[in-house]
Amino acid sequence: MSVIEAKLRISMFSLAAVLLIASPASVPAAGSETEFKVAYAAAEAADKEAGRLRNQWTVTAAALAAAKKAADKGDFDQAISAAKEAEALAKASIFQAASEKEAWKQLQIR
Amino acid sequence: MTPHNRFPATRRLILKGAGSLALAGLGVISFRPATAFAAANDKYPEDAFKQKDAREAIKLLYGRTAEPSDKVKLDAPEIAENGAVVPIAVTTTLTEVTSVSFLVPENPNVLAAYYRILPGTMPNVANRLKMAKTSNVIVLVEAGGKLYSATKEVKVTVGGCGG
Amino acid sequence: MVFCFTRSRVYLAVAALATLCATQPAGASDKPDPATDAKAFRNYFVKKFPNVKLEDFVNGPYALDQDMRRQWEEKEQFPPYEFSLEKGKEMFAKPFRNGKRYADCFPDQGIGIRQNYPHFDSNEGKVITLEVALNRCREANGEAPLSYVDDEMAALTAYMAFTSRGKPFDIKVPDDPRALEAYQNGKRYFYTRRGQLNFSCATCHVQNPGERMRAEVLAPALGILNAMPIYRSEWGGMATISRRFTTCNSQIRGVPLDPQDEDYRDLEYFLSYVSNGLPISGPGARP
Amino acid sequence: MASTIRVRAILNGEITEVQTLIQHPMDSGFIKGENGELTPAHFIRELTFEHDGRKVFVADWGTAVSKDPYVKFSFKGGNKGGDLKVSWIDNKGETDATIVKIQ
Repeated sequence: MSVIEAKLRISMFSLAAVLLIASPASVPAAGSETEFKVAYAAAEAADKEAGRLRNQWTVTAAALAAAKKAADKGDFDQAISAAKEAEALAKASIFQAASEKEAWKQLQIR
Repeated sequence: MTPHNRFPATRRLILKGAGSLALAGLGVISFRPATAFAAANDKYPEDAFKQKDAREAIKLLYGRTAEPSDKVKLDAPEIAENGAVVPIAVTTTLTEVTSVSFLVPENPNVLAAYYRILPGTMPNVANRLKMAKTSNVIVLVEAGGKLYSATKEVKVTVGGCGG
Repeated sequence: MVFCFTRSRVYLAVAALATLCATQPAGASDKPDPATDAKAFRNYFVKKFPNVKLEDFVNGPYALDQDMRRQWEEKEQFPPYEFSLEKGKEMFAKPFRNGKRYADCFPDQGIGIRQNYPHFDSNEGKVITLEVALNRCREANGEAPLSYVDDEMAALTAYMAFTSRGKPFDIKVPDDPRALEAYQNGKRYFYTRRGQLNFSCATCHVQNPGERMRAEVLAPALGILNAMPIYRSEWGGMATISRRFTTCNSQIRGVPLDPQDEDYRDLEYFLSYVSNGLPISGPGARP
Repeated sequence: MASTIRVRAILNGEITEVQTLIQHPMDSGFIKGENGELTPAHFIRELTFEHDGRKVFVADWGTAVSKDPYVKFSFKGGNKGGDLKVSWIDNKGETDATIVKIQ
């Protein structure tokens, strides 16, 4: 790990602001197509909102694509899990955009 | 393909006539005078460029091993700013230099470049080479029928968010 | 890898920062003051790198690392952007189908004017970058616009930068609320964290220039645009300012905006302004 | 089409310093292109320098020479205004040549 990576890591975590989003670790039954569609639509809506805020993440798009791919193959467990990850990522990006609205001012040189 | 046919020196000698070929065929390559070698090195060393192993490439190119020499100065960076373009140069105080070559043992093919130094040309060459990863760089200088070398390690790391 | 977020369930490590750290006094700091900003910006880098001459900041990482500087100087003997520069010169001189040329679209025939871009267009109320001006010139003369991220745009801007080498950046923020707003928007963009890595432009180029990010030495933000466009060895080709901005965004896992989006134009406006007084050195070569 | 070869040949005392930059992809054959397939090797094999008809320097290159390759060398016996011919041939049989005056 380079100096900068270490520094950044420390600075970020020292903010005591780590947002952990627990994944739905246990899914009781095999996921259905309907369940997937709901999860996917939610993820897409959140990503669209991030887009409106001009703050989409590439990883969200990647998770959405993975969800679609899994669904096309009929693997709805996988598809739902990827869609939920996409939604979580999109929501994190929305949160980032909202908090940065003011937070950027902390960084400026003055 | 027999080992002898893969030997570029052999192929070069073919151009010089049957007598030389016979000598080469007997495996007495070191008997050739240095001047003959220099005069003969006018063909693209195809096989040497395909080698994965430095010793093998050197053997194919020169038919001999090199000895390290402090008269050969290899100029290369400690850390390559980018492996795609690594400036590397050699200067030497040796005389009667007939060729200079650069090898990067960790590259897929170890031989990078082979320069024929013709009479009147200085034995100083600078070029830019690709390096796949951290590796020694070896420069070989052929002078007066002997082979000298210098080696330096160049660190290569991948690119990223920089510039 | 920087921050191994991949399979972990840590999505974003910024979070409640706004509430935790929002101790900044409101008021005065919110009013744009470009002149004061530029002074502070310059002082920050001069203090951080006391051994670097001011005009040397335009050489980016080469101002900070001796081993890299030697490699660069070696390459500058016959720089890799030479072909692009020549192509740009030819393109610039070649008439459009209507007989007009690029030169007809610019003050001083387009020679030695790079340092004045971007400028604020009071009629339009927007920032006009050199890349935008070049495409507008093409369109006004019936030619299709060039891609902002491709070689032809790089070649044209390389040539125009070359004719301005040594001339200090001279960006004006006129006393016009729209210009101040554009400037402030560019500044906001520069300092705003984005992407999954939660980096702003400033994270790399203000807080950590001179540090190695994996292989590379990060360039200081001061003077960073003076060398544009650049030949990047990593890409084996030329990079326009547009290409540099969009790539930076995707490297931190953010979806880039369209090249020459207003935010990017404002960003270029801000970054150029705070480098006022430093000489144009483009086209440049970078790792 | 402009020449792919840029040459600077400068006489200093009795030594002529020659620098050359050539526009060539120098594809190694080990790198995947945008389509995800390996780009076939495409590289200059031989680069020859002749001064007034006499060979002074020959470069034999493999795939590890950088894109848009550069080489610098110097030789004795050059004269101001003398011709320096530079020519290359690559592994696909493509060639280019140029003649410059020594400065």
